[in-house]
Amino acid sequence: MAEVYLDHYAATPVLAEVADAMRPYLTEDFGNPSSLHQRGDTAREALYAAREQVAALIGAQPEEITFVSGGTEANNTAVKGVSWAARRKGNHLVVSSVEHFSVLNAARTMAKFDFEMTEVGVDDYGMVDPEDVRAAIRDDTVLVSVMAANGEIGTVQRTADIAAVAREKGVPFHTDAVAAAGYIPLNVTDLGVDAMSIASDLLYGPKGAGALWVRKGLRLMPLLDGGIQEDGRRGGTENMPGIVGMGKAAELAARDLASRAEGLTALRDRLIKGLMETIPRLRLTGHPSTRLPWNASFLVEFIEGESMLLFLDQKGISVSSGSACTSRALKGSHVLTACDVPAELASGSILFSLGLENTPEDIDYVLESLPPIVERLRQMSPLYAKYLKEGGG
Amino acid sequence: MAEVYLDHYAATPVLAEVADAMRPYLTEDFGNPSSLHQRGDTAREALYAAREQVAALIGAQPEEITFVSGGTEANNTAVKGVSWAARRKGNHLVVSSVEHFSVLNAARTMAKFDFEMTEVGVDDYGMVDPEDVRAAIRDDTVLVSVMAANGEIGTVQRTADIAAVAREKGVPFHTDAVAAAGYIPLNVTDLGVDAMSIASDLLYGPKGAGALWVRKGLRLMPLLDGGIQEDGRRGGTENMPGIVGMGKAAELAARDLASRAEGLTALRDRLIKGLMETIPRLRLTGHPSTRLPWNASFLVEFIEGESMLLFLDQKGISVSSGSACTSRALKGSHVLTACDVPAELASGSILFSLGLENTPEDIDYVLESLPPIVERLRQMSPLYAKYLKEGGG
Amino acid sequence: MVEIAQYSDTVMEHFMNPRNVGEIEDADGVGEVGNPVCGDMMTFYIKVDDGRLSDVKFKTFGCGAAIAVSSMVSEMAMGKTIDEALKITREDVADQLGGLPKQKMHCSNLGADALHKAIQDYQSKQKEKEAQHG
Amino acid sequence: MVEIAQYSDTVMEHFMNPRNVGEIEDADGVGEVGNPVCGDMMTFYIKVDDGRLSDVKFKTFGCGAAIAVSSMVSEMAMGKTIDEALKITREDVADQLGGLPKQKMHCSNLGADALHKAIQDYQSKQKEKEAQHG
Ligand SMILES: Cc1ncc(COP(=O)(O)O)c(C=O)c1O
Ligand SMILES: Cc1ncc(COP(=O)(O)O)c(C=O)c1O
Repeated sequence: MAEVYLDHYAATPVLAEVADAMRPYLTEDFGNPSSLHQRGDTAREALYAAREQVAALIGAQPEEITFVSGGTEANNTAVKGVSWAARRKGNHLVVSSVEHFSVLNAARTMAKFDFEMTEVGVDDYGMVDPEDVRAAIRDDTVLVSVMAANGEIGTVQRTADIAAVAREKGVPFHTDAVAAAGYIPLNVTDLGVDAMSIASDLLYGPKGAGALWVRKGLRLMPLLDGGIQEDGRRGGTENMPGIVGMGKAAELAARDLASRAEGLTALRDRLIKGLMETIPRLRLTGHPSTRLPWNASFLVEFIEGESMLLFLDQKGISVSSGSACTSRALKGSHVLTACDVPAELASGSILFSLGLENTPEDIDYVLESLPPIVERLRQMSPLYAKYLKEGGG
Repeated sequence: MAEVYLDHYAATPVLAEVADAMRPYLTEDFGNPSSLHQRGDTAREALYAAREQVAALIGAQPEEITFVSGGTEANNTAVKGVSWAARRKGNHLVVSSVEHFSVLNAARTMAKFDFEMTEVGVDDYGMVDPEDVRAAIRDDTVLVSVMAANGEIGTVQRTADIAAVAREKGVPFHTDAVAAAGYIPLNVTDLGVDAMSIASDLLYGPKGAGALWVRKGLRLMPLLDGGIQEDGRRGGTENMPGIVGMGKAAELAARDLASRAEGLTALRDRLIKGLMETIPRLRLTGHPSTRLPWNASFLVEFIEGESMLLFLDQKGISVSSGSACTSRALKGSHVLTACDVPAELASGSILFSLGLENTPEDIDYVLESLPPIVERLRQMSPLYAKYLKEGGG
Repeated sequence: MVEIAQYSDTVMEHFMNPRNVGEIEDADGVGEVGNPVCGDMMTFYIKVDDGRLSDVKFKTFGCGAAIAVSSMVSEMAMGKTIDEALKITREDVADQLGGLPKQKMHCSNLGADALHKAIQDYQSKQKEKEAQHG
Repeated sequence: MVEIAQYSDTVMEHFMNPRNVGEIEDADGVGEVGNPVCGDMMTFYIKVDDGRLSDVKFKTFGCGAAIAVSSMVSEMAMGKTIDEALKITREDVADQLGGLPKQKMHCSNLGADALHKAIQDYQSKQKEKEAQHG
């Protein structure tokens, strides 16, 4: 059976070069960077090299990188850490309504304490208007957090413009770049942001590693108290194999950014064009042009996402969906809701997240496989029957 | 040059079987356990298997295991998570004064909010008296946390007795078993504890993975908000290679517990006896008999720890020290202070942490190498000169 | 903790090859449950001959479990007497499918409900007829 | 962020082979700084001939940096005039050692301080003598 993996937003394979870089840090070079002997030296040097590699991807200083366990911890550290550290200054947060749950729920947790949060809405493409952020900022706002790009619908935000508004208002600005880093150019200085989250696993690095960049001077209360690793910003023995892998993955992502983006964009556009032409009543979600190179996300009317996924899986095609039935949350995607997608349409969401190993043949296989599946499910669907009776089609 | 690694408390090498188990989860089997396709199935099964392996090590139910990024996160989640969840019931914590900083500083962070903490002291061996815990518990106490064993001095606590006191008082009891798990039998039911932290890296598993066991029914506010991974107790894409590695390491630790403990104890006692016989004015720290199989920790009078470490490193021997000069904290070990060790003595701390690959020859090499180093440093030491002048020696 | 569910082989088989998909133009009873906003919607159609369900068809909008449940319910009901069909419970459906993941149990409810609703529709139509002819 | 420090080759060389370790029985000046509670203690002994340090010795309790600093200071001071020796600064010592990790800079302070204290001890003894003889 063909195997076409198009769920890179859920997981990427570790690149061979990355796995090779990690291997010694599991076995021979297993030292702890805090140790004072030679094994410690080796680990310490590797840790610093990884810090440089990650910093280079986003134009930051190595000293400003804190290694954490993933995108979720980076976001929680940013949102909660900055809030708690600033709680004598104010207690209001601004986030967008399309943030990943690791930002959104972190802010909601703060709201269970003495903080308030404002969720800034988006347009139908999932775009945040910087002026809405301006309007949401109050005198007691201590943090604005708006993601660089949304992984579910692909929309790339106007990060520099939003950062400029926050800066003008004197409020620190964090951006969740987990879905964006490695795919669009991100330079923390050019963007004018104060904190940025990135994760290893979207960069073809190992799961279990991430990084929070924080501009020097921005105060942070650590989420993980313990030893004085990471300059006191995060306790715990460093995940050396993971960090080394993330470093290597970041280095490769920086080196190949342009060519990766170009290749993925071509595949993405082939897929979008092909599906839009062959499947009636299909809608693209997210912004039509300002979108991540790897993201092709749709709503298929009259049918439900999980059933599409299962049929595609039988054809060897791996994708995901924001439908309630693919998550244990029993609620549809908050991102689609924020984009004003009606709930019955949101059920039919399907996300193709393209990756480095994908080929035009993979895309063509999807273009061949999906339309009959959609047709079959529509033939089963009472909604489609109604639509036809009401004169559609 | 000989290489004798005796710093397993800082880092262990990943066992070959563990590295082999992890490898596929970096590359071929890179799926995300939340995915609904076949790659997701593979990951989901591996995740569950690891949960069973870790649960088996401590006699727990797999459903009650939450995978986290390490011992530090497990401890922070326990201390902060239980406290925040119980904050309407009370706001007092009890911890021992020899806890790892990931418990102690987490409790101190809670004390910056509306919590109070009581530190229960220890005797000169670092032992907590259960009656002291009883005396510290108040009506508003929401958590007692006392470690199963201390890694720095090796003392194994009377965990079951302390747990019984907490249970009698109706207060949840957490134990940090990071230093103990895999070396002494730990069964959460027999011990009567409510929560337990363990880490992968002390089990010859990979760094970057740990687990918090929490008895069903004990409420916890997640530290990492995000997706509903780990049954809503910890967001973030699961660190699959790390978790699979930890699972395998736990399985091997459970299988070989008795033989490992026996082998390590023999080496430990050979080292302790040998050094006590050849180095005058040497003191064993921690309990002489109720101690971890892998721990041989000492105070060497009149000299400082770091300088011993450096000379030993030149001989190919890797160890660590709780001296201020080996940490960036510029403060000596709080554990030794709690054991009433005077500061000038604490400077001379040295910790041999033995591991599975150590041999009697390794021990003999240390017994041969350390005494001349001590002698040499003492000859340089003004404290030793004074001691001799005052009629010592 | 409940690991994210996997479907049994029977569920997958029914999902891939659902029995009795379709509509019955001159159905004796029709039952519709759920709505697209909740992510699941099922319509059941029945024909009744001599107090037995001589034909059962369905259309379903929903996840894999919803489709498999519909198929299984249609198969279980086919040929049964009204009374027997009314006795098909949610649990029966789940059992026949070799179990359903916990978070999908509501789908088995929907299936039995839709069938029962179609039967009730048939019964109330019968009553109307009897009233007219009686 | 400062990564945990590593010592320069010069520091390690002086640490492994410290120069001028010992005491001078009939020292002209003795200077002691630090104390064991802080983890570092140094005692410097000097002999002065014709206004020059004709011998310098030390004993040190402390970390690798403390020992290397003591050794380097003793070497730098040896043969210097009193005035020259008093001009040896903390920075000079660190520089001569090829730099010291940030958190170890206080050790270089101690070394220069101990030397200067020994010189001051010598000078105040000289004053006493002069007072007696003068
Ligand atoms: C935008 C965004 N932020 C944060 C995360 C969380 O990252 P992780 O699952 O690695 O913790 C994700 C995960 O997909 C994401 O897409
Ligand atoms: C007793 C104890 N608890 C917790 C920890 C923290 O574990 P980690 O460094 O894996 O986060 C350690 C680390 O050595 C420990 O010894």
